[in-house]
Amino acid sequence: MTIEFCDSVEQLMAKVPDGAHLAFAKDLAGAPMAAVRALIRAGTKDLRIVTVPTSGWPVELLVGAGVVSSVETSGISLGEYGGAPRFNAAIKQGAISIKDATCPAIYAALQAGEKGIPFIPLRGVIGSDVQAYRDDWKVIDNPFAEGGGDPVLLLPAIRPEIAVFHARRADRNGNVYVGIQRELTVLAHAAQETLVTVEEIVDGDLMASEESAAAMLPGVYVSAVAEAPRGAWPLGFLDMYTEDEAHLAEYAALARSDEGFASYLLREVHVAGELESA
Amino acid sequence: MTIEFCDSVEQLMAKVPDGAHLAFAKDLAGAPMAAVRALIRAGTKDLRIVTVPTSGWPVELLVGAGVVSSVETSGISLGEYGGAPRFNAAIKQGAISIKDATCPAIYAALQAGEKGIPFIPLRGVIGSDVQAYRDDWKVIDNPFAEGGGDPVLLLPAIRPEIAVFHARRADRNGNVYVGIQRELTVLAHAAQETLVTVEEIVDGDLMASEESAAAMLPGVYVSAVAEAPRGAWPLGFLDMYTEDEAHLAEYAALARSDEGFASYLLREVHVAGELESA
Amino acid sequence: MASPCLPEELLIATLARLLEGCRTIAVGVSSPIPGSAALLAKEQSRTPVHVDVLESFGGNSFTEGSVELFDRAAQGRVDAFFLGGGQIDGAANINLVGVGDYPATKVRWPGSFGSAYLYFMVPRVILFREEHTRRVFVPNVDFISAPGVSGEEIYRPGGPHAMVTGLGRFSFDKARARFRLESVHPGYTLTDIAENTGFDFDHDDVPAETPEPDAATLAAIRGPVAEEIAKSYPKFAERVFPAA
Amino acid sequence: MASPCLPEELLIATLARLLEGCRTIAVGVSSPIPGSAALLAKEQSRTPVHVDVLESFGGNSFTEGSVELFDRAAQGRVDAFFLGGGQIDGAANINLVGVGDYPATKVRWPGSFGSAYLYFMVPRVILFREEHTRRVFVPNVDFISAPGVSGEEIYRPGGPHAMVTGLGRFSFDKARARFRLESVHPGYTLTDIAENTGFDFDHDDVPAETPEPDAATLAAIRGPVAEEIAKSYPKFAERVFPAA
Repeated sequence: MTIEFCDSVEQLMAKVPDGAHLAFAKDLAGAPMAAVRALIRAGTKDLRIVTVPTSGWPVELLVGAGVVSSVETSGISLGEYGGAPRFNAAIKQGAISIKDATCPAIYAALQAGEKGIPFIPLRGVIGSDVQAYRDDWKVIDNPFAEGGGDPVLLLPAIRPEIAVFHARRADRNGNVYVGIQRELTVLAHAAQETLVTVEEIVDGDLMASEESAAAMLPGVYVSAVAEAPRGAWPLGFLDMYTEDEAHLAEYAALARSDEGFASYLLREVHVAGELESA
Repeated sequence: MTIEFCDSVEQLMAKVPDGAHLAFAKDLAGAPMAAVRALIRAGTKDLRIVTVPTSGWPVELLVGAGVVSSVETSGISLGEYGGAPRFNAAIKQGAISIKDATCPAIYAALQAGEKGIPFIPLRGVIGSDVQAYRDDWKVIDNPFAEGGGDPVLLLPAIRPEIAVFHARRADRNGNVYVGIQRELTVLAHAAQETLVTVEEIVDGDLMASEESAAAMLPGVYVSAVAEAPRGAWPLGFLDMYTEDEAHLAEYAALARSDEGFASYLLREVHVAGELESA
Repeated sequence: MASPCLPEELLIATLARLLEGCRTIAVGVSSPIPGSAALLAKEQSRTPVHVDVLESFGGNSFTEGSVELFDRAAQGRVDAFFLGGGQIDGAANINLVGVGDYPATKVRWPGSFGSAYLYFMVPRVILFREEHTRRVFVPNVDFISAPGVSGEEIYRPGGPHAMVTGLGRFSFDKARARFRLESVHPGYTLTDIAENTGFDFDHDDVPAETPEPDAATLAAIRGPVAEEIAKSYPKFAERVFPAA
Repeated sequence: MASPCLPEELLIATLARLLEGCRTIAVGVSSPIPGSAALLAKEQSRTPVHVDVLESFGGNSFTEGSVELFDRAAQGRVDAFFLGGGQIDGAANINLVGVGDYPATKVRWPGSFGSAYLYFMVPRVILFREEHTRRVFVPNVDFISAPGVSGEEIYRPGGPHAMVTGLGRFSFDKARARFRLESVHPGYTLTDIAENTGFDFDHDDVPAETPEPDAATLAAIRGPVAEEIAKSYPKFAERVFPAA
């Protein structure tokens, strides 16, 4: 219950051990790009990633950097910039293992994690190849169906070891503003540890009024916070800043080849990062 | 998806048919007392009530007025004013049927209703008489437990026909401010119809900003709204007004006897109500 | 005089007609044409229609994060939704995952997103894919992100209702798990469609032509719909509705 | 000179000692003495302690409604909680429902609330009941709102840790499902307790006396704890801490 305030994103991401089961929310909820770069620089390996329920740039970069061993996701896309080239290449080469899911299944399993229940049923999905390839999911007959029958999917709960996301602001009690991005709330509830980068750390209690409290993730769920202004860059972040279109387009072009991606990684993650954290 | 704005609480509560499966949230989240009085005046019968997860004054009055056939609850209490005399008398006489539950079971079953899943597991509860007397609940072995065993409780989903609650304000799109009383959100999601009384109906879009939206129940879940200033009276409501202590103490004294309760009902519900709605 | 109907406008009008009678319509990400169709259906309905455009703040009524779309669908509060597919086959199976042997697909698409759920839950799912080629419309999809039909024992209030492509409009018969070509878009023929479709489908000998939107509809598309869709898809609106 | 220790203050100090080492403590409704004990434990801890007083805005850190307490307990984020009982028996079964044959109980209490769950989930549940009589401490409860112990096959990270009454303090041995009297409050005897308890319990021949709070502890209770608890329980604070 002690919230740690880190001096840098490097220090925050140093808390992620090799092999960690790491969760990211969908990019539109706030992609922690500064944290992703710090994680690559830290040389952390064999990350097992789950996306809530989708992702894009964070998974693309981490997979491209070779620090990921598996991804559970409902979708990985760079949005307007097309498919995720390094992620797709890794799939084609079998370099990472993939667990394809569907958005409501990841949400439901995470809510089961939040509730501390071992599994949760979900309608639909049965008969899809999403289900066919998931040997960690089960189908049972609904025990409440009169006359038997009525197959229903059961999903084991997801409790990520570490959730990482970027948010607008935190106060000095570690309360984090999430607004209507409530997947972040469920994610932090379900996760064992939650590491947050924020645009700013502010004075005053963000839980002080009922109206402000409704938009907050209470600090009791937050393990550590680091200030990272423009921490979603080169992506945009809510109404605070728009995406760096030139940068993202250049990435999409470079990442078509191994060499191009390597040069991007060197320039934008390693060299730029050393300057950043110097 | 058409939200109806009712001219009176009477008109709002006229939407509740005899035999309806009706849900109330806990008193502290906003007890719809004006609605309860209107419901008694309407002569609606055989209500089947579920409380989310507890209640007090609304159930006490409705049961006392003889319009309830069953109650599913985790607790009924008048708080500082002690036990609920008419509810307790009805239990003793077997005048209503009771389904005793436990708070997290009602929440979980309601969340199952919200998610459209047929049932939901819950830890704990097994071996209690709460479980022993609920033949609508089941225990199965956790299908994900290695080596078998690991019994776990399964609860069928709750989807109330009608949810009724009192809230601070609504806008003209039917968006309702709920703040951190998020049991109201889950309740409205799970319910088939939601009837809301509010202290005031305001101009402007309460969903307009992200910060304000985080405290709102979107109007898509709301069937009808009626303005009811001081609609929780004689109870208090959030920081808006405090309870009418003299009134509540007088109730607690009167309700000890059938005659006392009858005189209260006549005076405060029927006569006062006729004046109110005249 | 109004300028002639653009292909996008024909699609918008065609999709909007399929939404008639819906009270609530949700539109997924990256879907400007379905989004415009939903807004047009709302504009032309005599009763209130609620439209949620996902991932666009102000364009939707979600306060619980995107899980709320799925829960709302399960609650029966979503009448219509659009799905596409990298591949779609004659039984309306859709593939959003990739081409080739799973999991090491030689072409990888983003993933199944919510399709494996919404296809089961939303009563009127409309398949929409502009590209009408044998690359898309295959005999059998390589990966079933969501099946077109399910056995009777499967709880399934929803499913495919119709399909609109760049060449024509189809209905879908769930009992027979087959598409039927209902109309061919102006400028194309049954032969064009047959040659570019990798599966059999039912059709009249001389299929109807998809009607172009009338003047009032075109005006609605170019007026209030264009203005509204520009909030979520400014680039699309700029390209298709430069005058708006 | 400080005024002598009140019975409430003895209970607060006794409960607070049972909370040593807890990082997170939740306190239910209508619980001013447990609430004060939690605040005292926080005040006296060298490491940070998080206290949530339910149903008091500003006194807790919940933003999801009260379901959050239960979820948080299941997540392992609540180290200690207090439960009471209209009846409590020697196996630590508690009854919050009523006296007599269920369901038409001749005396009806409010109901089980969250006990049937939190008793299973919270590692250190402290039973607290001021009234120590045979009416409360019965051979067998008439209704088990929550069982004191469960079979090995039942998932149960939590359970009864200790019990404090107006007369004494007990520990609980889960393996034997028995209470042990650890200390008798000043002014009472083992005989007082035995005569007022409807079940057998273990005890030393001459049980220890419950220690009164030292001066520093009393000062903490009457100072910061009194001030803080007054926010949730003004009437209690006014009665017990009139000087604060």
